[in-house]
Amino acid sequence: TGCGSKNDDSAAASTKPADPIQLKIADISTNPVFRVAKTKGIFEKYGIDAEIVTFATPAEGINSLFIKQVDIAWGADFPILNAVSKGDYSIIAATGTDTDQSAAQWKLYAQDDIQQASDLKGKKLSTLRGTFLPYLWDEYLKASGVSAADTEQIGQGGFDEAYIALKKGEIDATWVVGAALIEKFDGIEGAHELTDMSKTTVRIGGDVIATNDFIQKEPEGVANFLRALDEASKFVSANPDETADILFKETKQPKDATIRDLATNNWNIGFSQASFDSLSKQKAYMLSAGIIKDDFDLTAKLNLDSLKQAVPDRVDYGQ
Amino acid sequence: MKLSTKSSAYKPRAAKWFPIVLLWLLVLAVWQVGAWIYGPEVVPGVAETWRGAKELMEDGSLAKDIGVSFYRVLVGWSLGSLIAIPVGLIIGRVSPIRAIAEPFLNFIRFIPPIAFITLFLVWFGIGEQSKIALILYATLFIVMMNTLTGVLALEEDKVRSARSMGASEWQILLHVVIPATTPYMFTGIRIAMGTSYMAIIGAEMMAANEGVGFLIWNSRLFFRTDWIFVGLISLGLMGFITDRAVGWLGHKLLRRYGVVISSGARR
Amino acid sequence: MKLSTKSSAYKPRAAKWFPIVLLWLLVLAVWQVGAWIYGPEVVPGVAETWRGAKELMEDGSLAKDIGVSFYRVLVGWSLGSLIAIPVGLIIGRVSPIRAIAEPFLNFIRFIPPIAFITLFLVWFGIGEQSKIALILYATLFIVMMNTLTGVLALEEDKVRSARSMGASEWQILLHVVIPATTPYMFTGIRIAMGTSYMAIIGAEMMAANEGVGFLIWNSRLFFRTDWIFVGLISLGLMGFITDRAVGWLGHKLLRRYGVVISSGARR
Amino acid sequence: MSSAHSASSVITIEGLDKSYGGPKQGSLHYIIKDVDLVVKGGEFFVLLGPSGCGKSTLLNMIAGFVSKTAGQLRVGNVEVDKPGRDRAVVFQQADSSLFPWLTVLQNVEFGLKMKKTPKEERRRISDRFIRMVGLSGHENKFPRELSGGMKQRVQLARVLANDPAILLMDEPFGALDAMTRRTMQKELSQIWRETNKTVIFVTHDIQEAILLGERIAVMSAGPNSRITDIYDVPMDYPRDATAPEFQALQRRIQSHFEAALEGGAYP
Amino acid sequence: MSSAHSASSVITIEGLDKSYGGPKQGSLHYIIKDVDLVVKGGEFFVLLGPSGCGKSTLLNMIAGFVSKTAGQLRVGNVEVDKPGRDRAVVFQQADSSLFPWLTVLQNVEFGLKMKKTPKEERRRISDRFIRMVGLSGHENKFPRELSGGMKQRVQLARVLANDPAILLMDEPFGALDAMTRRTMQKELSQIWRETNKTVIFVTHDIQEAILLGERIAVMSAGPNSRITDIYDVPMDYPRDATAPEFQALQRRIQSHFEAALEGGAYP
Ligand SMILES: Nc1ncnc2c1ncn2[C@@H]1O[C@H](COP(=O)(O)OP(=O)(O)OP(=O)(O)O)[C@@H](O)[C@H]1O
Ligand SMILES: Nc1ncnc2c1ncn2[C@@H]1O[C@H](COP(=O)(O)OP(=O)(O)OP(=O)(O)O)[C@@H](O)[C@H]1O
Ligand SMILES: [Mg+2]
Ligand SMILES: [Mg+2]
Repeated sequence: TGCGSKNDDSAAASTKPADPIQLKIADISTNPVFRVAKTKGIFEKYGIDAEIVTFATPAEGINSLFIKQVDIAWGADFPILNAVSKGDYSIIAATGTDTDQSAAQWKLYAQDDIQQASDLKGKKLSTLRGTFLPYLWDEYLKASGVSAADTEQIGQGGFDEAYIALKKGEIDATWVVGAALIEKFDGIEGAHELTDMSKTTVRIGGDVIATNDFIQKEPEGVANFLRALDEASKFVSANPDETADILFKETKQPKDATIRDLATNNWNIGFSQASFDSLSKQKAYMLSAGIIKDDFDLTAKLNLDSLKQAVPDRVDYGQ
Repeated sequence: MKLSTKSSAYKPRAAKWFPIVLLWLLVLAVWQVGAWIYGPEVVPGVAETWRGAKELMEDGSLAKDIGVSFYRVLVGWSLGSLIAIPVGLIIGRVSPIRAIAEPFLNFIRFIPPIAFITLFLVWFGIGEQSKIALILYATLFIVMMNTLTGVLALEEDKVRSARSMGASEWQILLHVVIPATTPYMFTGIRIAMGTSYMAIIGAEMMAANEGVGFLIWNSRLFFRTDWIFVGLISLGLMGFITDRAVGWLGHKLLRRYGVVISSGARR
Repeated sequence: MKLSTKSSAYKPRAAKWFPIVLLWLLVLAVWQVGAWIYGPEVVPGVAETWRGAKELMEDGSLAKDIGVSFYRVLVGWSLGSLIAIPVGLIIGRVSPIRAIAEPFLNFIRFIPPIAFITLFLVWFGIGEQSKIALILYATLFIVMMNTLTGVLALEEDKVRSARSMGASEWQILLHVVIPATTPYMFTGIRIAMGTSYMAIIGAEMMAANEGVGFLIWNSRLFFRTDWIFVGLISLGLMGFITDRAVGWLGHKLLRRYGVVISSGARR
Repeated sequence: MSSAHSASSVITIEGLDKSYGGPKQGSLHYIIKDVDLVVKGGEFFVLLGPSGCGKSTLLNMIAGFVSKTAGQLRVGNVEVDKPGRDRAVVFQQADSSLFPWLTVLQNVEFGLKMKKTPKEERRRISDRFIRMVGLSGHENKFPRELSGGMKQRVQLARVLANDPAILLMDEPFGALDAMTRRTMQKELSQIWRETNKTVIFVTHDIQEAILLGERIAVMSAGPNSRITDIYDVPMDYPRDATAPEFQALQRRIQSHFEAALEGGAYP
Repeated sequence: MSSAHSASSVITIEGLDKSYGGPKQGSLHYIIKDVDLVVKGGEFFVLLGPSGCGKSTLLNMIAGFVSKTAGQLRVGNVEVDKPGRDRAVVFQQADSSLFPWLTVLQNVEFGLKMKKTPKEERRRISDRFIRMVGLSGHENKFPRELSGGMKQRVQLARVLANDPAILLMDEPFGALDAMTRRTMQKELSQIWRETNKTVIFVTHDIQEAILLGERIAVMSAGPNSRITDIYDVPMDYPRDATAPEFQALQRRIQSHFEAALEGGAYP
């Protein structure tokens, strides 16, 4: 809808409005996309005056939508579904991280006496509160013929807790992501990598979410924002070293960790049928687990018009 | 501005309770107005909160959470006090140890308990122990510093008279220093009880599946503000009630040592 | 056990400093042993921590974090004290208000500051204000309760003598109540300074890009335990130094009101 | 003995009752019951009585600090209902009534400052009374730097500086050691003769009463305490405690008390 | 007047010096310098002197609480270097030396309990001395429920129960009101005559000194305070303060002091 000059990525400058639009984005410190877009002037180029607000977790950032402190947030399917179930927010894009490659970055570490999934029966499994991990366990165990009820799930507050607990033998298995962490977990004696998530049916998508108010007020701005994200992602892929420098400077993320994590951390803005399936499968799980109280129509919570303007070739859902 | 003249004027019971009831109605009103202004996702109203509480009460999870947190606070706080008192006594009575320990205490007591989460996980594991240890830590320095202050405030005349009546150093510790320091220890213990409720929030940020702190953190993740409010009100009530109970107990059992009921000005 | 007899015996300077230096060497040794036992991922050693600190110092980020946290603590604590003192005075002097306010204060002071994070974000936004407000809140009740205690401890004789010398109620407040309550206010302010350093960890859990609290939380994400230690030590040092500075200032400026330097037994 | 009877400093008491219970309670417990008394202007009037009989209560009613339950109490022609500049009070405990944050000079100037007397005049008046009580050279000391006797001198100078018609003194020398006490008695007597104030002086020291008073009222032990006898002391000032007539009167009052006390403490 | 001279209760002081600075500092500031004194067994010896001259310091050295700087101090044939059961101390401030958490009986029993005297005997001895000081019927009260005079009686009974050879009393009646003081003086004198102890009694009340003492030592004002005169009091007990020889001696000592004080406080 809307504006004359579109469909031309290279003509971005011509879409630049006279007045930059103000935008507050909820982010976490390990995500390179927004920071690169900001520090490399990509947002500016698309007429966006962005302020990045750092939260401890994506879930916290999404929560700040509720209290009207940010306009845009992102996160994994899980907290995103929780958010759209509650308020007037729409998913404007998927981050394209639901690939096998990035799923492979999620590793399952287990004590040495656990050599296959069926060994997990009666064991203590770590989950992080407020994340998709309970769902992942559920799917993984189901696929291996183990009932989730036969295991004990321990809710933890962070991966550092899981590390210590695994090292001390207080838990038997945990999922981990991120190069810095995987390196640490590899060093634990008596525990080993059992599998990774690419061998399960679960792919976690990430999504970008915005308030309906903002989408209605600035449809063109949203499109430009998505264009900027796409350009930033491309820059990140092309310049891993510089990205690592930027992240170290801004958030102190160790450089080697950034580079190794780019496979999972970098985005490929779009929205595919797979993205939709992932969302609806998790929604079903959340409904059955009582995390979402009232069912809702997922399609009504998608607003992909701007995305179709920005990267038409990468929206294959609903076509 | 009419100022009080501290007269011990007689007041009927009803007149005493009336302003308190009025206050609570006022607080509820302000709260409800806040809910209307900000909307229930941000500030759940009185009715929403009550519904949330009922929901949590129906499946018994609120009672369980309160029970679990209360147990953790009680154990951590008791253990902390039990450790702090003898240590405080020793630091107070033995000057070379005091010279060594005081600067260290004055440094470490500014490091928030929450900061020790990782370390405590390492030492005490993800079970009850690490949570209790965090509460214990939050209690420890307060009781220790108060005991120390009490020992240093002990009148030399008391020690001298005991000594000239033939009391040994050990007898002096047992029969003079400890009873004379009791009100200070008690103040410390009571202040620490308040701090324990602050620390439980941090303790239950760590691997926890239940407890009021867990309720609050977990509800935050799903933005169940009504449950957050239920958790907060539970904490306030638990704190208030145990503080009063401890004060009352102290007054009953330790009156001879000069412990008085007060509303605990310091925390 | 050789007990001290509180003799004011003469001690040369070197003898006074020796045990303190010894203590710190001991602490460092224990720390290093801990590092060897648990491995550097869990307990970074002295050298690792120092390297981590140097890393953070080189690009100036440690100085910036300390500066930012210090600024937040200072502003929140000053504002909190400024609000708490007049409110405490009014509650203390006007009995009807006291009857209403006291039970409420005794309930709310058990609710940890950290629990108000969401509400403060709503009210004050994600910028500096909400962080400062959290510190302010952590300060408020402590200073208020101490001021209140001071007002209630004021000897009636002082008020009576001022009144019979013709002082108006306002003059009594200004020239008798406030100066007489100053040591209590000061104790409250000083205790609150300590609590502010506890609260900064919570405040910087919220949308923060800098500050010692942010450093600690962020380092947790990257598993940089050495930086966590740097953060903790910075907090301890900041607390220790400002506590001493406040104590010293109080002693210099408020000595006539009976404020003394002490190591601040209560917090 | 100058006694210029000024009408405005006559104290007239008729049928005065005092009960602390408040008039609403059923059975009244009177501290003071049915006291009649006229104190002449310029008179040195001593109130003598056993501990707890209600001397302070009576004095506080005259001062306007405590309200009467029934009867009349007039100063001049005005019914007393609140403290006033015409009636100055010297308290027994200098520590609780002096302002420790003010120097001697500032304490003495306090009343004048409240009245907004210009600075030079304030200074002049204060100097005069500081000299009168023998504290010249100590103007800039703080109360804590003074001995007990010196502190009572400050209290005396402080009230005299306000030029009250009536001095109400509640065992002002009760806390002093014997030697200081004797000096202070002499000086007070001399100041009274110089300044021509009406003085009501409460004590339970018979010798002090006779040394100072023109008339001595003896109160019975409470409850329902009354003034049972009034002794005239027809001796010139300064009085000699070793004079036979002094000793005779002392023995008379002593035996009055000993008759009242049934069986002393020691057999 | 019984004075069975027991050799073990003779106090011999030769060339005694006391400085609080410690022997390592350059220029020594002596509180007490070159005191020679022999107190006979069973004697009632009074130490009289202006405030701050070092009376308490001397007494505390005899008690063994404070170490001497130079000279000799023997009780019997034993050099004093620590407190002992043979020397009991009655302090000026009953509040700071009695144990407020013990009843009167328990306070009196304290020394016997430390010595592990069997219960019945403890009770028998305590009863005897409680009766002697006139506190029968008050056994189960706590110190805070007693008047100042009664508290001093408890102190007296408490030390007497340990049957010391020497009683060291540091202005024991200094904080009492005049009437109570006189009663206590009479009683102490009688108890001394009954029990045959050596008493060293510190005061700065001349009348008290003469009422009680067999000999009165006068100390000069510090620093370098010494015993300048020793007055014999050749009067029978109980003494009459109105007797001419009493008054003569009082005047003599008084003029001794007045000569020493150059210019009193009041002109
Ligand atoms: N505010 C009060 N409320 C209730 N009772 C009081 C109050 N003040 C004094 N009393 C009681 O009134 C009686 C007389 O007290 P008051 O202080 O007047 O005696 P006093 O003659 O001055 O004694 P003292 O010589 O010990 O100073 C006492 O029994 C006391 O307990
Ligand atoms: N622990 C101490 N350290 C240093 N100086 C002291 C100490 N105790 C007492 N003094 C000093 O020694 C001197 C004598 O004090 P002491 O208490 O013996 O006097 P005193 O004769 O008992 O006086 P008072 O009649 O006031 O009780 C004083 O100048 C005092 O300041
Ligand atoms: Mg009185
Ligand atoms: Mg003394």
